[in-house]
Amino acid sequence: MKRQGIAEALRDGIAEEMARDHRVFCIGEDIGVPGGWGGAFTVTLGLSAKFPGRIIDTPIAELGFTGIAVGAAMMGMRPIADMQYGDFLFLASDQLINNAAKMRYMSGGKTSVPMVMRAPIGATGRGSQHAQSMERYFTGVPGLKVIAPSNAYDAKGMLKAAVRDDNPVIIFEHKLLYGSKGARAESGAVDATSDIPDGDYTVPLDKAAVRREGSQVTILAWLLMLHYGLSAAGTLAQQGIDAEVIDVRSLSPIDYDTIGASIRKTGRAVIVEEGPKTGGVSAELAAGIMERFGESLLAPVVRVASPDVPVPFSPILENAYRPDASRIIEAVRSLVQ
Amino acid sequence: MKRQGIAEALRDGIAEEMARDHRVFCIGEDIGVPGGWGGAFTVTLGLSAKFPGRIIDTPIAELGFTGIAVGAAMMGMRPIADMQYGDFLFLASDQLINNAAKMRYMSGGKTSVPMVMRAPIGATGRGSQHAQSMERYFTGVPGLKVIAPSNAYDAKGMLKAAVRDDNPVIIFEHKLLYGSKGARAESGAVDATSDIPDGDYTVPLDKAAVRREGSQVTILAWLLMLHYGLSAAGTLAQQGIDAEVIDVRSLSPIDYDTIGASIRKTGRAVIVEEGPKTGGVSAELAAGIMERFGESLLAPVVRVASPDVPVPFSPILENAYRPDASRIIEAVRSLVQ
Amino acid sequence: MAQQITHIIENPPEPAIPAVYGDKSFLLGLYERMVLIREFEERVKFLFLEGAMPGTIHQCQGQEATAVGVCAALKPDDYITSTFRGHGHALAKGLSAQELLDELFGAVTGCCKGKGGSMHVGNFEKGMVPGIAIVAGGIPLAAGMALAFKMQKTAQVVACFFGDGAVAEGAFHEGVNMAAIWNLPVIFVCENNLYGASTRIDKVMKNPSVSDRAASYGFPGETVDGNDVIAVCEAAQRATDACRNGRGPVLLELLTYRRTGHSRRDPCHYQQKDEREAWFARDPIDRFARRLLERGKVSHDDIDVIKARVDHHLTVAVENAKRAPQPAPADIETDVFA
Amino acid sequence: MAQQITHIIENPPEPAIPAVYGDKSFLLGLYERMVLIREFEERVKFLFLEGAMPGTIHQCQGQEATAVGVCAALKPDDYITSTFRGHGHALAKGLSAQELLDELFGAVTGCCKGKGGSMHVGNFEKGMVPGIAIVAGGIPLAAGMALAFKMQKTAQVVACFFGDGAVAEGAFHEGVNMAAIWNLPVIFVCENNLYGASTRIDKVMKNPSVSDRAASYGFPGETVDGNDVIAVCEAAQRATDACRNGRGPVLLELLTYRRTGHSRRDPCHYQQKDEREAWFARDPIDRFARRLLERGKVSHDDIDVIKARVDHHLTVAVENAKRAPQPAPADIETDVFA
Ligand SMILES: Cc1ncc(C[n+]2csc(CCOP(=O)(O)OP(=O)(O)O)c2C)c(N)n1
Ligand SMILES: Cc1ncc(C[n+]2csc(CCOP(=O)(O)OP(=O)(O)O)c2C)c(N)n1
Ligand SMILES: [Mg+2]
Ligand SMILES: [Mg+2]
Repeated sequence: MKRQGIAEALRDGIAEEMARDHRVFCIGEDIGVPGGWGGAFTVTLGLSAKFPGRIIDTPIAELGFTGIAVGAAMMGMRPIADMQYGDFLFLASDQLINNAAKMRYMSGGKTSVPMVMRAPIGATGRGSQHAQSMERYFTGVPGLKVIAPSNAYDAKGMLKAAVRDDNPVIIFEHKLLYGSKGARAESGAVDATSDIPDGDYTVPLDKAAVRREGSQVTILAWLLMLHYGLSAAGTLAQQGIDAEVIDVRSLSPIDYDTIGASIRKTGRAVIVEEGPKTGGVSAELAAGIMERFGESLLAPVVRVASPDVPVPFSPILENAYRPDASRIIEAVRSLVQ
Repeated sequence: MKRQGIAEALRDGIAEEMARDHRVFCIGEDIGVPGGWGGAFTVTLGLSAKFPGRIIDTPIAELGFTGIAVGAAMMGMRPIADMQYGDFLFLASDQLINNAAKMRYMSGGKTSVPMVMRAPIGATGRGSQHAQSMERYFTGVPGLKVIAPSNAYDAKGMLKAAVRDDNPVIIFEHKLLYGSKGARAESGAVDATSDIPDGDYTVPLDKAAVRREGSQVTILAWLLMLHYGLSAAGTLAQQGIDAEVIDVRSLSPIDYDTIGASIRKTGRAVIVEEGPKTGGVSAELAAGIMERFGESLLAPVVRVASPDVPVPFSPILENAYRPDASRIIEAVRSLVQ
Repeated sequence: MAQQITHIIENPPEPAIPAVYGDKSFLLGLYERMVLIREFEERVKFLFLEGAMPGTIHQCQGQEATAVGVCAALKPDDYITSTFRGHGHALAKGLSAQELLDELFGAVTGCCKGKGGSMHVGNFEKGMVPGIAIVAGGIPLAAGMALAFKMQKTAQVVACFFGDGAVAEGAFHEGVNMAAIWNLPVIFVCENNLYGASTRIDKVMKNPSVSDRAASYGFPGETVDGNDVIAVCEAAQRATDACRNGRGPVLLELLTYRRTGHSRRDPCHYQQKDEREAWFARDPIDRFARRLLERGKVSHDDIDVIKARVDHHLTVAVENAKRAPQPAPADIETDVFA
Repeated sequence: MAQQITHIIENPPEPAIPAVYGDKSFLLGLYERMVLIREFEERVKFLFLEGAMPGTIHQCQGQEATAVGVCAALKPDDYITSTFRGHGHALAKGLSAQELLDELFGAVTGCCKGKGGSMHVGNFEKGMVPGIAIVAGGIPLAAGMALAFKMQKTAQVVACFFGDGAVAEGAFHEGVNMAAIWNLPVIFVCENNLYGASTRIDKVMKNPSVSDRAASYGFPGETVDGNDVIAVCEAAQRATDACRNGRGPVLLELLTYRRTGHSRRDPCHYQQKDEREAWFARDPIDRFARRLLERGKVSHDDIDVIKARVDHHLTVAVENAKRAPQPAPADIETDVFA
């Protein structure tokens, strides 16, 4: 058992999978250069020395290296691709959506594309083009799985499960959750460390997790927003409001069983999402909840999200962009009262 | 006044805008080649002879020509870009979302990107990669407008309004609506002709249209599904169910005023969408309706959409993929009864 | 540009057949494969125009030598990637006319169970990835497959077919560059038929040589008469040898011509009459037949037997395909996830 | 590769200054602009490390001659596009240190009202598009701007700055190809500083010459000593002339070196010591100062005056920026739509 942050836990998870299965390799920009950083967020630091030839540094060519991962996966390899910033996924989405996600179907089930795409997201002082929440663009793409772990235990376990899964999986990581200490920690970073068991373990790709039990309202969130949701729930408890908090975690498919059990109990849902409100993953969650558990709802589902604007640079504006605990509290209070 | 299909009406609309404003030009693949087709669906046929040098045939390079349109728009031109099939938008979405949509914001309001992107969508016997409904990937992108006209009158009027708008606008066109007659008509094409006035007119980019008044349930749809929705409403009327049908038409922004007025009257909504159910535009519509008009809803909003699979080729499967009038009728009946 | 390419192909003397290809059955095999492709496409065209066949089609009449020549240099466990225009590649790589026709009719017995259709024919067991209908989308894919072969230390190679139009795509640029820097065993096969849809390549490339591009990425490229099946086969053989010896990739530019519309019902009005005629006179099948006959390799009877065999084979296949079992609507939900 | 580039830059004799550039105030202007960029970046680095400045930064110490040399050849109504590493380009194109610093502090008085930040500095009125932080994303954009100039029949040109790393991107390939086939007035300025982030270019290009690429697209390219501001200016002048005469585009590969980390807190351990030293010895500002002094153009006093003026200017600007008005949270909703 050891205490680790997400970056370290992912690093160990990748190393363990590479040691376990010689088909696993990593591909991306600046992930294995000697003297470099091990990717933009140190996740693959040191792995190129440990696994020579299996940490492949690419040119800056996202469409290309994603297609290469797809092709290698079809031929029996298990690539873990690294997108430096989630925003660049737009350059690669043709390969992800038109090829990786459809290949099995188009071939009549004759192949599979067991690849993992890792992509950091979140607004972190870098302006509009290194900041987007990209989950919405991949949730619901048939043939693709999408996960978004909020702590180190899940990050490692889900990454390992993703590597072992026979389908393409995108794992979204939040820049403010990689680690809250050390020279490369981001300002505003949140502690997402976990106790990591020594042995091998995986976390399923299709299960939400109840992080806090409560009876009056269900707060649904993932990545950074889960932490804010928990903090909001703590404050709300002091104010006499008992909130259940669910880490949605698996965005495609969505675990409506876990979510439904909670909604049936609380009758109220607040979904928290970083990213513009219109057309986000929360829209699917809200619609899906209403469809499935509409009769249990005591009030319309509420979405707390960013305004419908690009991500601004100025810290004042960025803070106004990203939902925070106080906005969650406000939404819950007006829903419950 | 003349009767025209969507392809003709768009062609006239483009020609009129080009005649009116010398800044307007068209750019795309195979749109102006002498002896060619005027784009994959004849929309620009004949225009290169009429407007020499202003119908620009590009190499097959979607990211590039989209970026070129963005750059030209910033410098005061009014490009109309042509994406042969909507599915290829994935190749261009970096330029559309990271540049076109954000440029004004990033610059602090100092520029605008008055470009139009035209893109045909819809499942039409071409298999998985020439078939997707792409609206979901652009609805809600801040800085971008998205429209989806279902008849020739709207297509022309909204195209013209889009050309005159100072923001980037994507116009989705449905392959089965371009024209239901003539050598190039698609199998399964639907009559979307309109009486087109002789003079200049525009149709606003942010207004839904009530296509059929009714009292018991609101059917919301756009493009091909609007036609199926109307046909379903006709049958339902014979069965004693009085459905209102709204052509959503403007997908970003969504006209919640028109929609809200209808929901307040009927208390029930069925949204019809071609494309996988999970994460579609219907999710936003359902969530948005619940949020705004939840107290008027007599029942949860229902979504009728395609299953969560890529588009299959086989006609039998393709027909099972695309929602049709009978599925809409079924959904409405079970909602109303 | 127009000049240059016309020049290359004008009145080439039909050379003797190299000794290594002296085996008559091998040569007739090449010939039969080309005839099969041509006749397959003609039947499909008819079925399509007749209204019997759903969807859309992109056909390859006139380009048979590129598919057959390249695939003749491949081993069964080598792979190809293809495009929206993949019928010829499929037949050349050993897919059966039956599994293709069944696919085109949307039947469950089709090579993709009817889920792929004309633009996505393929069969992994026979070394063909379903066609990628996104222009140039198969190029990074092929590089990735070659990367797998290299990491797995197999001797396999992948031949990646694409058109002249694909050269302008970013995916081409990114894919070939990575293949070059990592010396991957992939043969980039550009079927340069002078047109990308309706657009002639001189409109979209200022430097008209596709094979020249290879040098800018630091690997070898070669322009070959793509209507000479032997020349194609030889070039492909050299390329596969290079790849198997760790000297890949190679770019082959095969000059050829599309005798038919880009897709269904395209009357090809953008092709100039004289250009069409010049190229029609250089039909790869007629030329190869003449060469075989002139060089004394085969008799008219051999040719006739092949034609009859192919005809019969296809007649049966079409009949079967028309009656092949269609999927049930519920099949729509299968094959999404592994 | 390493060799080749080292060779090009080793011990170049500092040549006489061409007569056309003989004007002392012009030369001192170039010098002052370079010093301004260097000192600006040093202040920003300090402010950043001190924790006073939010966000992230990508700095250009060592690359001042490319920005200043190119922009000196441009007219005020010509445009540039830039990248995440845009401070130098901005100052070279005439943006004020004040509007930049204000932007970096997120103030409403910044050139982008605080909405852009370090990676997106720009000002349309001064001919600079906000930096495009998507590598190579500015290349098609610049081609489109040039297309507009051509269609509008203005004499404007656009200089498009990007790094060696951008050459591998599909956007480069697609953008330069269209500029080539349409003869657009755009100068593609590749600041080849040998690294894309931590990746040395010999790892990602097998043929190491960036300027060679131009030929494969059918237009002229040239490699220039990017640490010689005069050489850069001359090459840019030739290129703008070509563009204004309808003979664009032109690709300029400017060999230079980044003296600083890729972004904040990067210790640059991937740069070899001897390589760093060799390039540090060829610092563009030191070299130009030496050349000006040796060739008798200017005095030590001139140099000192400039240093003092720049220092003072920046001290004031930093003080102002620290007190510049911050946006109100409600400003978040403005500037989305026109
Ligand atoms: C990314 C993309 N853009 C455009 C198309 C539409 N399209 C299909 S085939 C084609 C022309 C392809 O030309 P080429 O690569 O030369 O192949 P050929 O048709 O000559 O075999 C085009 C533009 C496409 N399928 N994919
Ligand atoms: C499309 C894209 N991929 C990756 C990145 C991350 N990234 C930022 S700068 C950079 C290196 C760029 O190198 P180069 O083009 O040589 O410019 P330089 O940093 O040397 O100025 C990378 C990989 C990015 N911003 N955009
Ligand atoms: Mg072609
Ligand atoms: Mg660089």
